[in-house]
Amino acid sequence: MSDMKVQIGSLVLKNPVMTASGTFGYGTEYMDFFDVSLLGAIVTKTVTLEPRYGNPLPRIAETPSGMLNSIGLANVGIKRFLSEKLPALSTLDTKVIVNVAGHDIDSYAEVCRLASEHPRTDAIELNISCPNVRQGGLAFGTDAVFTAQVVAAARAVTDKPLIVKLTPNVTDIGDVAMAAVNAGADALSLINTLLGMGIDIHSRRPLIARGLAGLSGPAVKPVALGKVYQVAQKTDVPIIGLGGIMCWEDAIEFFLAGACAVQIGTLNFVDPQGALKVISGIDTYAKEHNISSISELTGAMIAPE
Amino acid sequence: MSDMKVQIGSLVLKNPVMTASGTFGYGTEYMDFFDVSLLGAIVTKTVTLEPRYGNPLPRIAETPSGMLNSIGLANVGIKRFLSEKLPALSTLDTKVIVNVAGHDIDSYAEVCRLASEHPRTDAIELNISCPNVRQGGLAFGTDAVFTAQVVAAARAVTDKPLIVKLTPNVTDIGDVAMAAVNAGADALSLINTLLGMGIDIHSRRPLIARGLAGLSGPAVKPVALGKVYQVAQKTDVPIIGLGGIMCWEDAIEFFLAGACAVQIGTLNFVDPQGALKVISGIDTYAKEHNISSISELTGAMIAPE
Amino acid sequence: MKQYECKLISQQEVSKDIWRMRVYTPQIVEQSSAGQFLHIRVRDSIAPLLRRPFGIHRIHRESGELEILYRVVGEGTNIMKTILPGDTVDILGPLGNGFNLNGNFNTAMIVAGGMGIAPCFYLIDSLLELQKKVILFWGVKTSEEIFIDVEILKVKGLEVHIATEDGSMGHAGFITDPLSNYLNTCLQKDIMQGFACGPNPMLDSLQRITKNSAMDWEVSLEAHMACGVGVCMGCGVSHRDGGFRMVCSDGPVFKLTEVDLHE
Amino acid sequence: MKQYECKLISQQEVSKDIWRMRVYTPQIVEQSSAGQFLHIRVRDSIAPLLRRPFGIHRIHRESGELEILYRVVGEGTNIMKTILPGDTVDILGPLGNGFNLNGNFNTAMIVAGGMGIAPCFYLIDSLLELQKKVILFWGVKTSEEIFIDVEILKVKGLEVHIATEDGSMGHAGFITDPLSNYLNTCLQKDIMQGFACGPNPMLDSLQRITKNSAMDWEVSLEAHMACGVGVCMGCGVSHRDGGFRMVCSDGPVFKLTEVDLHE
Ligand SMILES: Cc1cc2nc3c(=O)[nH]c(=O)nc-3n(C[C@H](O)[C@H](O)[C@H](O)COP(=O)(O)OP(=O)(O)OC[C@H]3O[C@@H](n4cnc5c(N)ncnc54)[C@H](O)[C@@H]3O)c2cc1C
Ligand SMILES: Cc1cc2nc3c(=O)[nH]c(=O)nc-3n(C[C@H](O)[C@H](O)[C@H](O)COP(=O)(O)OP(=O)(O)OC[C@H]3O[C@@H](n4cnc5c(N)ncnc54)[C@H](O)[C@@H]3O)c2cc1C
Ligand SMILES: Cc1cc2nc3c(=O)[nH]c(=O)nc-3n(C[C@H](O)[C@H](O)[C@H](O)COP(=O)(O)O)c2cc1C
Ligand SMILES: Cc1cc2nc3c(=O)[nH]c(=O)nc-3n(C[C@H](O)[C@H](O)[C@H](O)COP(=O)(O)O)c2cc1C
Ligand code: FES
Ligand code: FES
Repeated sequence: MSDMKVQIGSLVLKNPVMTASGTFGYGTEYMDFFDVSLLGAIVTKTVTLEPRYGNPLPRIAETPSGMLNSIGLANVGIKRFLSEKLPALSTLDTKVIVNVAGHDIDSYAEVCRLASEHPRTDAIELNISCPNVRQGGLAFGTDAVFTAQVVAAARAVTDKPLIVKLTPNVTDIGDVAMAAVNAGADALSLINTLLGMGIDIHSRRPLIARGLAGLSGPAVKPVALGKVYQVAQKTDVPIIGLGGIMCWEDAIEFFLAGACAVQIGTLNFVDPQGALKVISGIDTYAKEHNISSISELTGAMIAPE
Repeated sequence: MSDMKVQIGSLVLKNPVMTASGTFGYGTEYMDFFDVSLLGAIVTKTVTLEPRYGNPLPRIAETPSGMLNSIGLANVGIKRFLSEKLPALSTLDTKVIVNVAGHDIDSYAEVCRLASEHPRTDAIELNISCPNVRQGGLAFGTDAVFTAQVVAAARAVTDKPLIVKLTPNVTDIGDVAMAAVNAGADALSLINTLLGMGIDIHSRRPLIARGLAGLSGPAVKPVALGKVYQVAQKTDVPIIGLGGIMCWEDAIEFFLAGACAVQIGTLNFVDPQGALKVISGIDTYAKEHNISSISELTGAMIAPE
Repeated sequence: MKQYECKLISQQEVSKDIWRMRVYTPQIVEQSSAGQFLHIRVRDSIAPLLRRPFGIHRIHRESGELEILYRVVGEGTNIMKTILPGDTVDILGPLGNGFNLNGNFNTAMIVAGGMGIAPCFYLIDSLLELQKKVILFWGVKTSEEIFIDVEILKVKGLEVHIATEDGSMGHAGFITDPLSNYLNTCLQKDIMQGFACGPNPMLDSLQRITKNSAMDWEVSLEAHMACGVGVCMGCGVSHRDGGFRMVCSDGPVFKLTEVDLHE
Repeated sequence: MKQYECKLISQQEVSKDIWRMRVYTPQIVEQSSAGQFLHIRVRDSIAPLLRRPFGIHRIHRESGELEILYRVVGEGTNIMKTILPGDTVDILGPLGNGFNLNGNFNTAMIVAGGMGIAPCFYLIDSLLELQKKVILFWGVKTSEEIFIDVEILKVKGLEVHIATEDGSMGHAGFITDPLSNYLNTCLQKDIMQGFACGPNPMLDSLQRITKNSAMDWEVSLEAHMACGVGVCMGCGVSHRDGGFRMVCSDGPVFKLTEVDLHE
């Protein structure tokens, strides 16, 4: 029997597959589709201090093997999140990672503090990489100095495992990663969406009202894998890999590149049971290859020439 | 009748569609497949001072709606290029843009000078964005200061139109674009490939021997469009758009985002007649919409909210 | 469970570029109500990546089958029409909230524009089961889109009004013209309930026409969708409260007065 | 012109996961020689994006048809096998350089491993037309892969040696064992020409076996390809001069002694 357990700092997951922020709502929406407790963890939609309606419409569009979104962190706000959404997950037998964002350092710290206080919160994921908001988001995640500041502020207010979610839209992701690690991140998750655009040639309008948006899905998988590999060369902090995972083979690629766990994003929309199929595929693979612990795969790629 | 002519500095093309460097060899290979003179221009494979065998094998792989390559600027060297390859294009009724690269500023300048001296060279495209070489390439293209230096050096040795080809692997492409423009670029072409990776889970080796490689094809189209749009907001210098163009509709998207011409890369491999289909598609579209000059489309997207 | 591998029973082009697909899926048939929709993966591939949403056109309780009526417009529907009898289709459903048929009305007025007719057949069947009188206003570009013999509908007891933009059948012009006339002359609006499904300009004009009317209208909306189940927050529609509602999970059926169709 | 829309004539599974596809393409048939290959777009979609290369299995000059023999291994071949008779297939070809049949030899020795047999049938037909004697060494994993009755080949005049890895037919083990024995005992190597097509380990061992032999060998190689016509520089093979050659445009047939198959 192979052991699917993975450890991310002090956070222990029963298996290395979670659902990614913004693609799994508040964790309850897919309960009609499968037993959500089978997941390694759920990462909730980014929550901010105040409720947000999000960006103007349209805000999603399909692209070749991918999709663009500019939801703009639409969410119910931390208050309703803590009183309505988190409690609905109380009986689930899986970990809950609360993804948070702010528009400045104080609001990042405050939402992080409030989310950490709730007993159902097993870990915090700090979203410093959303391309779809004017303040916060990318402005932090593309700058090592800002990254250090916001991570330090979050670290100061939480003892729960702190995961920092990185953007691929940078010249050198290693710099930003090291800034986050040095400021106290327990783990890194990458990638958030790639900046991209599409245009409706008939209306001559951008496919997404705001113009630039975030690209996800299988199209970005090679970019995501490359970034995971680059960051893994720089730090031993646990890496959670995501970006375009569509099947268990993709997940194994991320492990080999250096990730100890993965998140499933866009695949949830395509196949709600996709995350489960990834879990059982990894399990079968591990058994067939006599892998006693999944963590053996992390970084096990044979180094390039 | 619509006018397909476009002007890129002093370079006039009969239509706005060229074939991209590295995807059309030295211009002769596809002569068995169609009349190459119908193209707006040919951009030749990057040529360096010395011949290069390129990177270790394997050096191409397929990805979701894209491909990775790490050819590593395999080429015959400027000497054989000028004596054997360019002359073979002498009777073609299309423009020839010679793409060049070096490993330091001097070699960039020297190869640029040699290429410009040849009468068949209609313009130079400076490749400061190849992700697959240790020296030169990305190291220049990701840094505004280096970009300025290498462009200035090239500018000093050529009077021919100078196109600078940019990489998308940067935090802010606008910075690099402005550095190139201020240093004397007549036009910008973007994007070169996105950095990415793939792993063969059976052998546990990277799909590409060198590990990281360059991603191209429809998967990257949204990223390319976004970059063209971002650069177009910063400068009025002509922009040549490329990255994932598979059909004429894609080309129109690039025009609307701010490009005055496009290049066809990976599509050549998928459909050697693809570039011609793009040309006739644009032509039909222009006629149907009573567009008197294709350049009317450049930047004609309705601004986002 | 709301995800099913359904066997395709038949596939037929009922009019130019309008196809009817019949699948065997007793669970969805059992759980569904008129106005709900399905989210279909047209093939097991990354191209196209996303599912495609379609209303339920008709259900057949006895056989456990349902029909989808769709227009071939782009990549997804062009692939969908090539699925062969015997193949399986991956379907999420039934999704969203259907029409509310429990209101205190005896006559239903249905306005369908273009492919908006698709879910209206399920709606009509449900209304007739409930013994309601049904008045159908059906607008199309050209009479070729009227894929069934209108007499059949009349035999069922429906009052049918047709408008074609090219004048090839019924009123020449938009369906909202005869509708507007009808509403101006009709007196018993309080015992009527309106249902509408069609392109945004039609619904927009319906909003104008009915502004001062006592009648309640429910409308089924369309939006580009990713998840179809309310998690991606992509398929918003502007709400009169200033925010957005999700078409997939808050709709696709809304009260006509609560949504802003202007943009 | 080297790009053709070819009508598919037939498609048949000749053995487990091994398919034979026949297409009508008189121009390619006319221009081709044994050992050249085709570059096929398995469907008009971005998934999969790239073409797939296949050798020409047989040609039929009278009918203008050719056959491809292929193993279903991944996404592309799984789609290819679903192309139906009457559909068109987008093919580039003939590409690359075929076998050189003009040498001064009277006996041809062919070594085929696995799907390496595919182009060898065209080669055999061509050799027989030239009145050469043909000795075929055919190695497979299991006898199920021997998709034709070997007696038919013998009737044509071939000398046939078979090896199966599972011992279900002929020699139990690799084909290079009987080949090696044969070469050790055979005396007239100077009037023989060798041809080989198969997996790299087989060719690698062939290189070792034949190192001190007087016989000339031509081998057909495989490599992952993008363009198939020598422009992308992707499909390199290491050359003894230290650099690379392109499998698509310099090959796929090379002299056994000029390439390095070790990596
Ligand atoms: C709740 C709902 C019910 C629907 N019911 C029906 C029906 O019964 N019959 C029918 O013919 N059509 C119906 N539609 C529209 C149908 O979903 C689109 O025609 C279809 O998605 C087009 O896909 P395509 O790939 O062929 O077109 P493309 O234009 O290639 O699609 C590109 C992308 O845009 C989306 N898209 C394009 N048009 C629409 C649209 N009108 N609405 C939503 N998304 C769109 C696609 O889903 C896809 O993601 C419904 C839409 C919704 C939201
Ligand atoms: C010159 C040449 C002639 C060939 N002739 C034949 C033949 O006659 N019969 C036959 O069955 N096969 C032949 N092959 C191999 C055939 O091209 C592959 O089996 C096929 O490309 C696999 O595609 P796939 O999508 O099913 O597999 P996948 O593994 O999904 O393909 C993924 C990618 O890898 C490439 N690839 C995978 N395997 C190979 C391979 N062995 N060689 C080259 N590229 C590969 C594919 O083209 C694709 O780009 C030949 C290859 C070459 C280069
Ligand atoms: C519709 C949508 C909404 C998203 N919302 C969020 C979000 O609120 N917070 C966040 O950190 N990431 C968000 N993401 C990014 C995903 O979590 C993930 O990083 C990205 O989509 C790449 O993974 P994928 O290719 O598997 O989807 C969102 C992605 C999508 C497609
Ligand atoms: C196989 C291959 C080789 C390439 N070689 C070069 C090169 O030598 N010089 C260069 O400037 N760009 C090179 N490129 C980049 C292309 O010119 C182009 O910028 C990129 O592929 C994006 O366009 P596409 O998506 O249309 O292919 C190469 C791309 C590919 C796929
Ligand atoms: S489609 Fe995802 S919320 Fe409606
Ligand atoms: S496949 Fe492009 S050079 Fe051979």
